[in-house]
Amino acid sequence: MLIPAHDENLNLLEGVHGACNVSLEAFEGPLDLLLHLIRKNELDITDISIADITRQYLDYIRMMRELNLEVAGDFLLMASTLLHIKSRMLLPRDEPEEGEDEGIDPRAELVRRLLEYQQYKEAGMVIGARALLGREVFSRGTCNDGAVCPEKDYGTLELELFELVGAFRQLLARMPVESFHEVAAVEAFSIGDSINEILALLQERDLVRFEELVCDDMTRERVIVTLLALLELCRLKLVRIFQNSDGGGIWFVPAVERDQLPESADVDNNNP
Amino acid sequence: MSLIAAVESLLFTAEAPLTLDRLCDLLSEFERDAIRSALKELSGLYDCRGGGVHLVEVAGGWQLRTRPEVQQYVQRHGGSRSVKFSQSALETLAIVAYRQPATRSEIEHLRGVDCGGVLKTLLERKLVRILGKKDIPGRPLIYGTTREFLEVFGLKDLKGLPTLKEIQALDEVPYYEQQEDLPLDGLPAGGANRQESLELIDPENGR
Amino acid sequence: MSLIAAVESLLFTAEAPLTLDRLCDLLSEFERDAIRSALKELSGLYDCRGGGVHLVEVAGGWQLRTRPEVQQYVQRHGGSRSVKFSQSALETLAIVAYRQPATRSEIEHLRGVDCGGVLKTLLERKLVRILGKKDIPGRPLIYGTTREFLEVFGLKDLKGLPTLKEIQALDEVPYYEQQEDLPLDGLPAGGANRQESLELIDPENGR
Repeated sequence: MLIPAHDENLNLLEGVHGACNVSLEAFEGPLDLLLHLIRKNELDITDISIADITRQYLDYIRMMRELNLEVAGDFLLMASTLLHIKSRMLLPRDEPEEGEDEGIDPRAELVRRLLEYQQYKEAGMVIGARALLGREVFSRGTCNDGAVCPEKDYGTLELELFELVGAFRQLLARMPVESFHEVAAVEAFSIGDSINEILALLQERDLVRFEELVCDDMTRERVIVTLLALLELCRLKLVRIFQNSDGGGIWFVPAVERDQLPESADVDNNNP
Repeated sequence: MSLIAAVESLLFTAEAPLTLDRLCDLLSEFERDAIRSALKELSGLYDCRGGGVHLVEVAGGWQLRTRPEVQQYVQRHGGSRSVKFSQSALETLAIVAYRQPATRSEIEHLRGVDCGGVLKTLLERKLVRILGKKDIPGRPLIYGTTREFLEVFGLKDLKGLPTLKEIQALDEVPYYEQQEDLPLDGLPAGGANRQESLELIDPENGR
Repeated sequence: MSLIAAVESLLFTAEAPLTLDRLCDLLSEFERDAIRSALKELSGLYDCRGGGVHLVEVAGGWQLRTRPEVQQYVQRHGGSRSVKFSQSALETLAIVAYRQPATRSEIEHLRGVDCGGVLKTLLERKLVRILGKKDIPGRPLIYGTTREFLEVFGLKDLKGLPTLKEIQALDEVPYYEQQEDLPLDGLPAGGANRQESLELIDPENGR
């Protein structure tokens, strides 16, 4: 146990320690922490012992400080509220009640807030336990094998193969004859080439899937070159690679602003 | 081609739930009643086949969705990636849902902590939207829930939310058994019912 | 929950066709044969119900799609959904499909006009992708078609593209009877078959 035992609340603190992983963030706020303490002590929320609860609350805050954890201002504000209520509880009630509503219990406002908070906390749990879209139930076309791709939505393409073919035929009809005699050669693809290719792609998009770079019809050598190129870009800290799950798709994004990416020939500079 | 097939194809290709109104628009050559029965019949077809998909009524419309029972399979395909809710998001969302229109300071007072970050996230996720400004000094923004909120939480409308009273009564029941829309008597959402919701949390009505 | 329901939910939520391999991965507790039969059975269920949706084998995998018969209804979803393709986009796509790998200047030479904008659109729509750079002075980018391209056109692979000869043969028959993948003798796509493809579009072999 790291924490020196302050007092009889050691057990309580141990409980908190174990259950909450020693973090104030385990509580949604001071009200949440108070509810926890009230439950631990099996107190009636409408009739809490302010002295006990205040002491335990302050112990908890102290423990967090000793663990060098930052204590948010909200927690400190509640601490002062508790101390204020405690001091008012110690004072004799001003006037013996004359049937007036003046003799208000100093705890009333806190109790009201606790009850109110408890309701919404529970409401949050109830709605969070529903079968949520995207968590338990799914609509159509919401899964892909990589990350969710933040691409523009162009709607469903309604294209018939026939239209494509038709377009090509029209083209053929007015095609310059000699244009078909140049033969493309794509062999001897170097790591440098591959780096240029990736940079060019990153000029157009912020998120690229590794699979897009390597396609089925590529040679083994070409795939390896592509991978080496990607690793080199990583080493140069120009891209970041990530994977969403084991065996999931590999994605990479630019690690620098686009205009800081080294120039690579873009679509518009390629006129011979 | 049958009307059912037409309705099914529209639902299948829709990105969001389709309302009956929208379906009637799209299928203007058919009677509203016929479309309504087609929906019911289609829903029945999916139910009695017991496949991985069914037709649900949500956010004022109809949508084809996977059944909760097949969730584990879909999640393997990366389906669970997007949606996760922290306790603070759920609490904040609950407050907005039940108390809308709600200002940030009301929410923060209820939760006892700063809620700027969580509100921003909920706005970005389109679960919460800005309804306008409250007519009090400082004119703070007021927030409410969105259509997406209903869609994500599988609610027909805001009345589908269990009342806070009902939630209190649930204390002993495990939460996850409460999937159905609960019957409603007095929705504490929206200005008109505001007093009721305050009454609920009056200490004298508390336990 | 039955295997069929699991398979259906995966197909329903998948953005792209699922191959049998992928399904076997996702449903690793089931036998490959069982998954194959589930696919067949599911396909049968959709077929005999005759609704607006069916299960088709496409792009090397399986996908739920609306039936062609309900196309007119699906199209009513509105302009934002059924995107009309411009003639220049179609021509450019056709050149990339039949001549890949193709450089921009090759495409522009064929079309006789600047194609930068249209190429950019095709890249954005993921119908075309950059394959690399051509090893000639200036090192221009070379383009090819994508998996999405196959999906849009309902092709299992590039071999499913009709050859020009076949296209010309279409002149004699009603086009709509030619929706199936055509048998292929001489694939006009990919480096290895480049010579063949050049022959195919050699004007002397033309009409």
